[in-house]
Amino acid sequence: MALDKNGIAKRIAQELKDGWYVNLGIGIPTLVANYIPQGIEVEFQSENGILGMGPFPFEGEEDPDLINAGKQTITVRHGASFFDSATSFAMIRGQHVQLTVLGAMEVSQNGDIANWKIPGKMVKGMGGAMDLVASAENIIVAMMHSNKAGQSKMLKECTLPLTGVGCVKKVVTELAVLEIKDGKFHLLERAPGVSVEEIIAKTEGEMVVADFVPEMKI
Amino acid sequence: MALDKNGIAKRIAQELKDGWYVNLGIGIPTLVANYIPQGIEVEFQSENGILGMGPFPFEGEEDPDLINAGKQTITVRHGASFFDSATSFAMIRGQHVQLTVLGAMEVSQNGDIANWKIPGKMVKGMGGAMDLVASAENIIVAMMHSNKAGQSKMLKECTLPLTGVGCVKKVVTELAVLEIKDGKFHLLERAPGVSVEEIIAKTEGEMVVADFVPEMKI
Amino acid sequence: MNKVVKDPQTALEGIENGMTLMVGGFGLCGIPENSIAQLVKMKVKNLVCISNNAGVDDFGLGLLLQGKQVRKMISSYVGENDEFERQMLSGELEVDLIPQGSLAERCRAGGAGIPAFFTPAGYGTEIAEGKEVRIFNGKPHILESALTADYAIVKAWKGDTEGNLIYKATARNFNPMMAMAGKITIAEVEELVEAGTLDPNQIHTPGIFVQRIFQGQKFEKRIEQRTVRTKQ
Amino acid sequence: MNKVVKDPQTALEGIENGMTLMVGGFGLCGIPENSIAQLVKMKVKNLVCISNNAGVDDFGLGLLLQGKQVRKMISSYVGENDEFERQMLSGELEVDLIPQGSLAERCRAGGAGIPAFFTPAGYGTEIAEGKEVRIFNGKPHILESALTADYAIVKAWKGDTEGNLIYKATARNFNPMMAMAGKITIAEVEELVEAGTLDPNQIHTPGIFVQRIFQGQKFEKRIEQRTVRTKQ
Repeated sequence: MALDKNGIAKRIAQELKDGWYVNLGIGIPTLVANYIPQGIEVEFQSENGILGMGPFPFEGEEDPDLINAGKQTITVRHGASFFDSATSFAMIRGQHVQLTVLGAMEVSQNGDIANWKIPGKMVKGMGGAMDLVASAENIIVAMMHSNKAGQSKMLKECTLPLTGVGCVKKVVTELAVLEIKDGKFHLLERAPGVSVEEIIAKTEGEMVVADFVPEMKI
Repeated sequence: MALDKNGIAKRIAQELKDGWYVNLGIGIPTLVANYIPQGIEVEFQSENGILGMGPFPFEGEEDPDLINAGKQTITVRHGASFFDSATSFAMIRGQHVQLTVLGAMEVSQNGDIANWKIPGKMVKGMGGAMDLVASAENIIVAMMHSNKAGQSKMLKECTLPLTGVGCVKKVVTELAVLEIKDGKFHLLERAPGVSVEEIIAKTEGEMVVADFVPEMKI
Repeated sequence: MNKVVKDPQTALEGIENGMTLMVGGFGLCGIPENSIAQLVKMKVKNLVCISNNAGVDDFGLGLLLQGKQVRKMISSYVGENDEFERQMLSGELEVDLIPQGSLAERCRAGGAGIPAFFTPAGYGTEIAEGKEVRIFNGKPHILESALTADYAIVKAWKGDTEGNLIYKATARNFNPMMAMAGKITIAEVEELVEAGTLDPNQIHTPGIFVQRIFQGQKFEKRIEQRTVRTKQ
Repeated sequence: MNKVVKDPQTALEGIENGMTLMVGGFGLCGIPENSIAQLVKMKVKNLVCISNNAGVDDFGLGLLLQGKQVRKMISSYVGENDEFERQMLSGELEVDLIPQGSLAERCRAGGAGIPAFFTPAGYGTEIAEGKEVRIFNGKPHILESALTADYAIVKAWKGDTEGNLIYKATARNFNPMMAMAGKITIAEVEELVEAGTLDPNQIHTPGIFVQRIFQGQKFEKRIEQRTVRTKQ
């Protein structure tokens, strides 16, 4: 059975390592914070200028001066710090953030990502996405395997304007975990009950499939 | 009569304008702070990371964590701020500091300055001088007109390794105030009792001298 | 060195049609509300606004868009604004989108006398079109140039009479770099104190970057995405 | 994310002969005294030290020079040190002199993922030899590259268990940029507190830049130029 958004987030959370600083994009990536494995400590960076983000505030305790990059009211944990946008992207560009998780409209088999612009539609801007994907050593894309029209988002080549080139290392969808290396998708895991055939059918790009593809452990 | 070091500093202090941020080099320039004209307020920046430097501390009140770029113990005035070296030179390079006063070994008629290195002698380094001279809109050199061997330091061309090119706007020596423009020294004022002839004799570079050269008012 | 002016009207004197303004803030967080209201009153037109976002329809820079005062926006993200979309699609409004980190760094560079720098952000995308590409450590980078503005308008939490500023939490965002990059920088603050009151060690923006400062009358501080959890 | 180590010995584990170290401080102000003492004990050799100054004969980095542990100094000003002069003139010690602002900016660039930037400092001087020159706004600039280090060793006033740092007065100087530019950054602090004790708004170096932190046993804080005035 395909995962829901929380399932995708849960699976991505398994990638977290103790001591990592992590930047979570808007949407599914944000949910990752809810599933930090026991026994490890990670710290969340938000590119508007905060390290050590905590959960949403209790009602009545919102502080308009304290938001995340999604403009949501948040809180801070012990040991948090605030800084300006230049310092924030110094952290990102300087590869001090160990993992970036973000959404995408398309990913190609050589790791290109498109997630900011659909020609002919209103363009809202790339925000920090281009800096994040160009800088992070370790990028995981969290997205659905296909778009609303049913077309694969896992492509030979992106058709939409790119956000970054050759930067995505891993993709987690409702169907599968895929690694990108040597210009191909590599199927690492499939969602519980999802068949390899379904994943192949829904993946337009070239994909390497081993004889045995384990089920995700969620 | 030629000025002494304090006289040079006093004359330079007359160039200060209300509201200016000023960086003073080591030596004669430091003395300028003692002669701020009445009725104006200036703020001193030291490139090791302080705005709003005050006088030396009273004995017993020295703070080893509070020094100027000459490594001297200092104090701060109301409204001071501390910052890191990158921010400090952002102020300098970004031309937020309105005036830089520094010493020199040689100045040329097109505004080149040499003040950091004598070939064959121990080189101590340029410190912040190259950033200061390359950045400041307004640079005044405070120095003696001749070196210890009696040779003019006001040259057609510098003979020593340069600190900066075409950057000096004004020179104040024990003998004269000179402006540099259009590739020549322009004699603006002479020290009280010093003759134009003496200044001409001690200036190797080309110098424009008006019919009447007023005496400095110290 | 007293930089205090009495009100936004005095603070914004000199801003004219066609000028380039940097405006601090991220979303509606840390925006100079009082100055924006004054810009609306002044009816200055044809502005080029450098700001990470463009506000919402009825708040923040959205108010300037409503009055058709902006000719061009230089931003990283401009959603949440219908009027913006209408003007952009009709061609009334020019929009230059810049990766957020490059925007921040370009403002800092403008203030720091760094005319250009290399960054990996945007390589291989349309952002890189026409820009020099150079490989460092095996990785392609593009050359980005500094941004400056005729006026930078920033918002701080506390400020003193010499223009020293302290921001609060994530309301800091773009304000410090923009303060550096304005030819004239105007700061509106929630609390204006005498010089000597703030700890010199805790200043975020040293007064050298600020030319005029005033205490805002009122701060609405609208929240864009109110998210809460319920007490168990 | 506890980064506390118990002593300088543990903090400096992994530093080996031939490595590049950044060492914070300006003159003797804000230098990591305890770590320098430990480097002396470790007898690591052939170090490349990036530090604005080289200490004095018997304190600061001068101690490493005494033990002939340094192969190369990258600094802006290296006076006040006889042993330094002797080693430099005899050719034992390589010295790379860099304008102070460029040194600071190159460290920041190294930490910020900016591989190179243009600056006017040094144009037309021997510093510019072999460097690309480009004119911006009618003014020539030279291209300078980022600096990084295997280890950066910084000194702060207060620090917490997550590595957040606050510096005191002008002891801040190069420490924040070097903290950014070290592959591994070690902070020694005068006062080490629990995470949550320091105000998140007042952190100078966010903990993300610091990998190890310890409280120094003792700080001599020697004054290089004691200047005083007398009470009237």
